[in-house]
Amino acid sequence: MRRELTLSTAPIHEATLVAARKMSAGMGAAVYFTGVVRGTEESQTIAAIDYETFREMAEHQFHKLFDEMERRWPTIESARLVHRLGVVRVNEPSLWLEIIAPHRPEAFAAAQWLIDEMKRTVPIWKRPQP
Amino acid sequence: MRRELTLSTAPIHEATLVAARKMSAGMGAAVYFTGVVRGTEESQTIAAIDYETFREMAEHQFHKLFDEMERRWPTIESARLVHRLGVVRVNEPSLWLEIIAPHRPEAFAAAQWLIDEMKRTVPIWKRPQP
Amino acid sequence: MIIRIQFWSYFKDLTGCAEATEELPLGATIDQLLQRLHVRFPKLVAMKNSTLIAVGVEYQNRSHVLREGDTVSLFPPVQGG
Amino acid sequence: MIIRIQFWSYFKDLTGCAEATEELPLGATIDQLLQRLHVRFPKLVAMKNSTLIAVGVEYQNRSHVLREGDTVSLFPPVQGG
Repeated sequence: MRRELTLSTAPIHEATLVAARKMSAGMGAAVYFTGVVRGTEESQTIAAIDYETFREMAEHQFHKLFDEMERRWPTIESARLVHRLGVVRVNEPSLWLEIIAPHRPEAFAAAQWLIDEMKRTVPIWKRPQP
Repeated sequence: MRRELTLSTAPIHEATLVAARKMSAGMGAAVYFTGVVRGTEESQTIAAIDYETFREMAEHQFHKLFDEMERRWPTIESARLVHRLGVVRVNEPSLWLEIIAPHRPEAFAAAQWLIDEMKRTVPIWKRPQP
Repeated sequence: MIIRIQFWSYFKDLTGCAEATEELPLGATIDQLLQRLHVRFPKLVAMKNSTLIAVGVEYQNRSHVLREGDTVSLFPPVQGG
Repeated sequence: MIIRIQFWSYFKDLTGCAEATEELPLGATIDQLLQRLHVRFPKLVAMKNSTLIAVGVEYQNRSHVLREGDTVSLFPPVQGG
């Protein structure tokens, strides 16, 4: 499984990422998730979220998740994940994910699984900014 | 729920579609699915698929599905769906879908539901081209 | 009454045409229409159990009563995506 | 042995620092380290049940035995996405 992980303070340019997709002839499904900063956090109006990470551990934990994903869904060809760090304003993406697989079900299942697991184990934290 | 349906022989430009996204401050999740023509159909190598539709009925059936989606997931802000018609070559997208919602679970659930239902009720047919 | 019939996908290949008409008695059902069409286009018979039927833009089952001016569409299982 | 400790997210606010060191007897566990830290940084006590602990880049539980040169990270539940 091809994997590409980016943890960066740079804005996420989804159109550029999508345009750079590589997909072999056996693949039929690309599932994307874009997580966007919402205007409220626990019913408080916010302007932005400041994301902090313990980078070395986050990278290690993401790669463990990619390894596990490969075991669970061996047909997946590629996973690309971008998580933005630092201050991300409301309405801007903080997370972008692409899963490429031969068919829909495993692409959707893996995408949801990866986000759920990331939220459980990858050391990234949010600080809402008023 | 905002809805946008395109059934067209024009190539699907995902990057342009993504760049045109509209999302209000309460929305946190955008789920995308891109269905791409695979190089094999029932274990035969193919070069393309020719998609035919009964357009008037397809549009009606899609709008019934959007209505039902709105009932099932009332928080969804927007659904955009593009299905390409005519000859679509291997590795080109034939289907593109965007669901925008406040949170991940309903966006993923609705995206999968819509594709499943489309494959059951919307009159579009494939003819593999050798 | 005159009923217009549309064939879609490979049903056009099986019948050799995209459209046809049938004259049926008032109150005839889709089932009666299908019996006529199976005589006229015998290759449709093998598809009997997988044929989908719409009147206008809505799916209907075989007991549905047709009306003057209806357009009936016959087609194989759909396969979008 | 000297153990280096890193605090992350609002644990830095609670302790007032991003890093600290503790000298512990050979064979000491994470639990023993936590007891020391709870005395030194009492605001961490309230977070006791939700504190996540890593040694290096791997999660470890409280019975894990520490070794010279280990870096222990303490942080609240993660919230990526």
